[in-house]
Amino acid sequence: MILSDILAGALRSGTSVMLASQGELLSERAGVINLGTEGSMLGGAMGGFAVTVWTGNPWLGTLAGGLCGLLVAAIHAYLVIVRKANQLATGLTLMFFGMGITAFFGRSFVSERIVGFNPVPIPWLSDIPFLGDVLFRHDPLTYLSILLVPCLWFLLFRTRLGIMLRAAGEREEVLFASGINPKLVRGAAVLAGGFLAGIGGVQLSVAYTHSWVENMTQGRGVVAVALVIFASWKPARAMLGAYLFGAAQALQLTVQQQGLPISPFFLFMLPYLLTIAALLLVERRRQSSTPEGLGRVFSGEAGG
Amino acid sequence: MKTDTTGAVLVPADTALRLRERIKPAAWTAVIVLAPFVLYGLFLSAYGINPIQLYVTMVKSAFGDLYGFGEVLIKATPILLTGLAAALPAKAGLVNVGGEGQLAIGALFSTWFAVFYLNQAPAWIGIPAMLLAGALGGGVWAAITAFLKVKGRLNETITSLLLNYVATFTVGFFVHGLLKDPGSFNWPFSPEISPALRLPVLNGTRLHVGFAIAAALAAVVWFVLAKTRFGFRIRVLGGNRLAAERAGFRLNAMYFWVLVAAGMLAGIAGMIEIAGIEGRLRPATGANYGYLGFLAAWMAWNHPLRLMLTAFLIGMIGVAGNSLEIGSGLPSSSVHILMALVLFFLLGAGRRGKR
Amino acid sequence: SQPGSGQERPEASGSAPASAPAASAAPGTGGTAVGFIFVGTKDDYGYNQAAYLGSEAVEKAFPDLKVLRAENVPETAEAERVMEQMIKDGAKIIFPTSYGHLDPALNVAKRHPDVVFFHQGGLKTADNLGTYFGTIWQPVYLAGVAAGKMSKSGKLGYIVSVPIPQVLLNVNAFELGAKSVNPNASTSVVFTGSWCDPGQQANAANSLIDGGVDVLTQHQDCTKTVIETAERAGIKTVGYHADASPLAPNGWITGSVWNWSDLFVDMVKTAVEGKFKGSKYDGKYRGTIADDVVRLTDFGAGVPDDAKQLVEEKKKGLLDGTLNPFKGPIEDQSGAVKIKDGETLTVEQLESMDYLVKGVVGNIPK
Amino acid sequence: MEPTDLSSSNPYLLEAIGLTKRFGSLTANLGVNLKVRRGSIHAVLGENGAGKSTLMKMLYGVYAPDDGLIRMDDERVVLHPPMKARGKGIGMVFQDFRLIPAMTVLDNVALAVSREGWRFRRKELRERILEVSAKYGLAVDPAAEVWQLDLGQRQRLEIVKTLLVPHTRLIIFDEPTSVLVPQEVDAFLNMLGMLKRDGYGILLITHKINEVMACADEVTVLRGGQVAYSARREEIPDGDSLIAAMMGGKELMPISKPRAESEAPKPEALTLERIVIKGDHGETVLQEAEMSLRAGEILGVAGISGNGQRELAETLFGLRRPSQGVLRIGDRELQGRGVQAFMEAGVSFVSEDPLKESVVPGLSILEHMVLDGYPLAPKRLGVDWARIRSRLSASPEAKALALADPDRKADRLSGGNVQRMVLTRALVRGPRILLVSYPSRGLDIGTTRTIQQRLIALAEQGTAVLLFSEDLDELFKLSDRLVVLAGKRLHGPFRPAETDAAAIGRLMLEGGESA
Ligand SMILES: Nc1ncnc2c1ncn2[C@@H]1O[C@H](COP(=O)(O)OP(=O)(O)OP(=O)(O)O)[C@@H](O)[C@H]1O
Ligand SMILES: Nc1ncnc2c1ncn2[C@@H]1O[C@H](COP(=O)(O)OP(=O)(O)OP(=O)(O)O)[C@@H](O)[C@H]1O
Ligand SMILES: [Mg+2]
Ligand SMILES: [Mg+2]
Repeated sequence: MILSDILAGALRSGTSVMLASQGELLSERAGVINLGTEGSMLGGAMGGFAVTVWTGNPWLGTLAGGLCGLLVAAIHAYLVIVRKANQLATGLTLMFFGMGITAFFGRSFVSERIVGFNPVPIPWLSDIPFLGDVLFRHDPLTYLSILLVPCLWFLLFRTRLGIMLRAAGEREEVLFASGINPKLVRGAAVLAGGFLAGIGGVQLSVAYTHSWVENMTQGRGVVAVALVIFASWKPARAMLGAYLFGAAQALQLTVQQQGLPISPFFLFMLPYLLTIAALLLVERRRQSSTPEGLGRVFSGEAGG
Repeated sequence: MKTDTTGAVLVPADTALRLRERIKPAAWTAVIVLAPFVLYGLFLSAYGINPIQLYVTMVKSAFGDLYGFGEVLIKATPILLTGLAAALPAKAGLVNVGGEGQLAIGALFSTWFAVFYLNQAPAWIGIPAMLLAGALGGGVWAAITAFLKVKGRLNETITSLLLNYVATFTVGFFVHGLLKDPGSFNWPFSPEISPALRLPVLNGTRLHVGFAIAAALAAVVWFVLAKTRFGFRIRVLGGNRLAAERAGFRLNAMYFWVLVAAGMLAGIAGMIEIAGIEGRLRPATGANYGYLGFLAAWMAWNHPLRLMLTAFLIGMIGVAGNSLEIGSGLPSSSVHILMALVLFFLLGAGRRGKR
Repeated sequence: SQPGSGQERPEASGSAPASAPAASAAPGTGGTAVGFIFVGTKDDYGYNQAAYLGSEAVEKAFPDLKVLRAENVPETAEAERVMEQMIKDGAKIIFPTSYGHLDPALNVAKRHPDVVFFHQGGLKTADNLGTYFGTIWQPVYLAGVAAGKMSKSGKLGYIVSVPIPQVLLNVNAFELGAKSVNPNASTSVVFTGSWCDPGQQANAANSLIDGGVDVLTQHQDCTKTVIETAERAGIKTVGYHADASPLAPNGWITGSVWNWSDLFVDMVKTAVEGKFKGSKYDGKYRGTIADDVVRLTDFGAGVPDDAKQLVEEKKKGLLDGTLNPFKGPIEDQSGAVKIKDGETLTVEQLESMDYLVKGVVGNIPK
Repeated sequence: MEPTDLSSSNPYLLEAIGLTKRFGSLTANLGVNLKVRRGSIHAVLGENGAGKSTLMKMLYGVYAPDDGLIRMDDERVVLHPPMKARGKGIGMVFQDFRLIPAMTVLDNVALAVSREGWRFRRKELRERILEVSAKYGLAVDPAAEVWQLDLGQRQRLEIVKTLLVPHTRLIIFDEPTSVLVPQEVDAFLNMLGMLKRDGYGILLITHKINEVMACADEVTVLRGGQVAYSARREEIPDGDSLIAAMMGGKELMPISKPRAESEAPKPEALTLERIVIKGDHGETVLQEAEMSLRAGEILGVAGISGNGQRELAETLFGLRRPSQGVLRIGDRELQGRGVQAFMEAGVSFVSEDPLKESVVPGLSILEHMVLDGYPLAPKRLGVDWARIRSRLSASPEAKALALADPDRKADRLSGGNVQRMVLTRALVRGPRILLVSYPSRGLDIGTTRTIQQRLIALAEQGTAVLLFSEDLDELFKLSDRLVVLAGKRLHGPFRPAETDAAAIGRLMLEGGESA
């Protein structure tokens, strides 16, 4: 079944992007664009791998990877929220920083081996003909990431914390007027976003590829940021977008195997072009859902 | 109409501002510039490397002789141009992170023309034609972003970023296919461009006139922005889009052409890489210059003339970084760390004297 | 890798510093350092690590020569800058180890006639620049034989980066090897577009496995992910660049690896002694399986004896020259004859291959 | 300790003594004394910039006073930051609301109200909202999103929010009635009465003397940051004495409208036929509107804010395209054309929120003059600023409106000065049609009169003026004819002489359903 292969492939290659884009979504809901997501992912991939090597326990690795992602995001939070630095420039710098620092500290782990997470077919469910193959033969982090999405939705739209977070992204001054420090809320969201992006990295290194190499995220963090826009800042749609990206990656490989006379270089472009096309499709609805205060520090300085 | 909303937030910021103004600006700048090197020095010491000695080597490699200095300028050239490609749109309130792809396609176009149409051309026709081809390529690539923004209302930050990846694969497509050099044993390179098309070089270095071209373009961009009617319109647009709209400006046309102009600048950077340094197109020609240019632009607060300085600084760190890696045995990635530290301090320092 | 070290010492240390190169001195002599530039990182379990190991052997064999290394040197004019820096730091011998470093190396070589360049894999040379490489396609062919023998479905998977001649040569050798023992064998080739993107490698591996492939091999700079993914899926795997058999205790068939150490030491020795000109290294040197520059690793535990037997036979043919896999007739994917009956190929022809042979499924840009 | 005893013997909820607040060299408040009794309404009056908002923000803890002290329950209290003030039972309804348009009413209330834990009980909160709004007549729908609400509804929501904060006993209102129609004002004052009876202390900032006279128990007038006058209601002879205290000796310019009503109708400058306009969210805001505006007349547009005024004005300036219908300027059809076509046809636009929509940070007043004002005088590639400067300094409009120094940066101007700048700019073009939205919103009486006078003069010179306003007094005073935007329709025109404020107000509220 080619379709189920592609869908399963979508989940496999989309999960790390999905986790990162959920993290970015949190951060952007609170008003901070973080292009450094790429850096956080790398931090998570490296830190998670390292700790898994040391302890042999991938769960500890996951925690550590999340914390590494959080640490990278903390730099963003400090510069952007406290020092009011430009969000895009800081994020981009952070991307470079993440590449550098993880390559530096990660080098001794490149040749290490881990057991890591492995696919765990869920009893019974994995035997359902089509769905079983697509949904229920993945690693534990993938299952958790799927569960995360409704949790995030609940957090954002049904809890006081979520309201505070969204308020920070819409109008800081309103939050301030209700006696809450918007900087704290924004900061917390950026850190949580970094944590999730870090776990996205862990999924890539500890669960999916069982390896760490320099710059192994290869732009997945950037795609995660794009997907948040595609998702109109809604968790379920970000999940959909990430799987779409994953599906495009799986699809292009499948097309290659068919030996169709299409240059592989066009196929490599496919996931990115598809992301742009998807953005175009949802564009109309996006306008009204953009958090009002998104990137505000930046827009204040745009005039240069 | 009231400023009530920001008043609460502004008061502490204003006090901080006043405090900072008391510290001598020069001293403050010195702190910002030196701090990352001190911090990085500590980092190096922790790895048993003598930072002072290393810094001396680094400075020597960049300023020790004409060759090293030339290398800094060569490296600064594309950064300056892609920096302009970020700074110009920024003045109009746009964020162009697509310098990377615009440079690549500019390089592609100029190589294409050089190889297929300008092979016999004398320098005085060929080089300008190649330059135009590069500008055309960068412009066309930026026009995709611009078109998507104007017609599809897509955010230019994200599209330009995603198109960078597409551009890399486009170059890959051509150097593996239509542009592949028949004389290079099927390796993914374009044929070499004819020697007449190479930019004149300063003896004993690789420094070519590309740097002068870039500097001149920076001056032009500055002049346009600061002194012309069109520049005034751009500044209004960047300052307040709604005000520009209410003043009857054709926003879409402005967005479009500003982005295309930016793409042309980056495309020229691609042409200069080909005609000045590389001599042929390779899959990775000009990689990373787009991003470095974007950062240089922000370091310069999008001011074209200050950008010359920041591009130079980044070029210097890049060149010195080679000797850092070779001399210390540190992995190449450690240069990224130093670069990022410098940027962090500049970003964190904010803009003195301006809210 | 010890021989020769004793002899070199006095010469290396006795010579003047790099600042005053004697015009008359033979290129490569009188340096205080040897430079290596790599396109990736030194510990990628692959191409760069193999070359790095070679540089370590040089370090050990010539204690008086400082070994300068630079990783992640892009295949652009940036490489020139790095080589210039190395020359400034005293290097008179430089190893640019990636195909894309050739042009920059040629440029630098022109400026520094006193420096010897050993370029890995190039087909162009200069007075002071020779190229070297290994006929890695030989062990790859042998691995193909084993894979073809062991595959049940006859479907083999090859994960590669970009369609460059070295890659196509290997893919073709693998398919020819497999087909020599299993006429139905077909190799599906998948490009990832990158030399080391584990995520995409895993995607490709999964995709091929889903497509029914039961032996997986690769041409990537970092190789762990594909091997582990194959192992987890319970299929066989053939390694490349490095012996990764511990990663796949069940599925490991064999692998093709580089052995640069002895070669590098010998090359440096030749240059330091001023004998570069006229040596076998001043042109296009290709080390073969007979020279032990390329090797086949030990077989995995699950390889049946008949497969081993077949491989050994073919290996013998390669060693004594009776077997040439690329002897015509050989057809490409479309059925067009690419190598005429009885024809054999020169090094240049082999290493500029731009087609896939019949039996390979996949598409390359024209 | 016997705080309860003490507080019951002390009639004051809050006593501010000698409050001073400086912003750099500017002293916004100097030694201000203010006492608020429980169960009473204390009105604070003053011109723009007199320091009213600053004083209130100190009481709500937004600013810490530079000097002076605040006592509650006979104890000195620190109210900064607002968290502390709220803890002490102080609530504030800001002039520009503290609401998040993209979130629901319920979420907005939850943000302000529930203190405890990371969760809140949605159902319980919804019930409490409905309960309080029923009690004080503050109808709001908890499920509605705030951007859908009109300003009156938003204000009610703000009040509900304040009332739902536990222990609130003093509520500060900053210019609450400036956005309300007469009926709503009545209801609002009524509600204030209820709050007062329930023991709340109320601080009310307003520019409207009659409201003060109608409901206040005590009045304080600020001038230049100091208390100029303070009295209990019984001691105040009449409203004029309050105005005198506010103006401090300046004369109030009378507003005169000498035009004869009987003139022959002038040619139509602008006509709308069956125009349909969509809002930002794709919803229809105006259906099949018919309207005509004649040269030399002032046509007032009444309506509760948020009933399509902004969209209509934007459509008439080419910023928004009508989805159907014909829009004619003179005899040219311009629907579907952009701003430039409208500007060329002689339309000028003073928008609702000039600071946000017309001011470019960092540019001077002079530079603003070429945006929808003077043409960009060329001088080689650049701009001939000297020429524009001399034209501006010779311009009678700039003089009449007392435009500030042309070299001042516009983003640092006060609200009134921004308004003057934008108006000057619109007038120097000599527009055939002037669209002007809320020209006197938030301005003091003096400035308001100046601007109103200019509009009348302009109409006399033959310009067609379309005046959007929420102030019915102003509309009745200035307009030759009136239309009303309500219920997605355009009603009218009416002649001011033939109708009255109450009838228009009813139409605004009910959207003409009864008509
Ligand atoms: N954050 C601030 N920074 C500097 N000056 C300020 C600030 N806030 C207010 N001011 C100044 O303090 C003075 C008093 O302002 P305030 O807002 O209290 O006036 P107001 O009486 O409320 O006026 P309005 O009727 O326009 O609302 C004004 O001149 C204003 O310029
Ligand atoms: N947030 C602020 N930051 C800095 N300066 C401010 C701020 N708010 C107001 N000012 C300064 O205070 C002055 C008066 O502002 P404000 O809007 O309160 O004026 P105003 O006295 O109400 O005048 P008007 O009657 O014209 O509205 C302005 O010129 C401005 O420079
Ligand atoms: Mg004011
Ligand atoms: Mg006020």
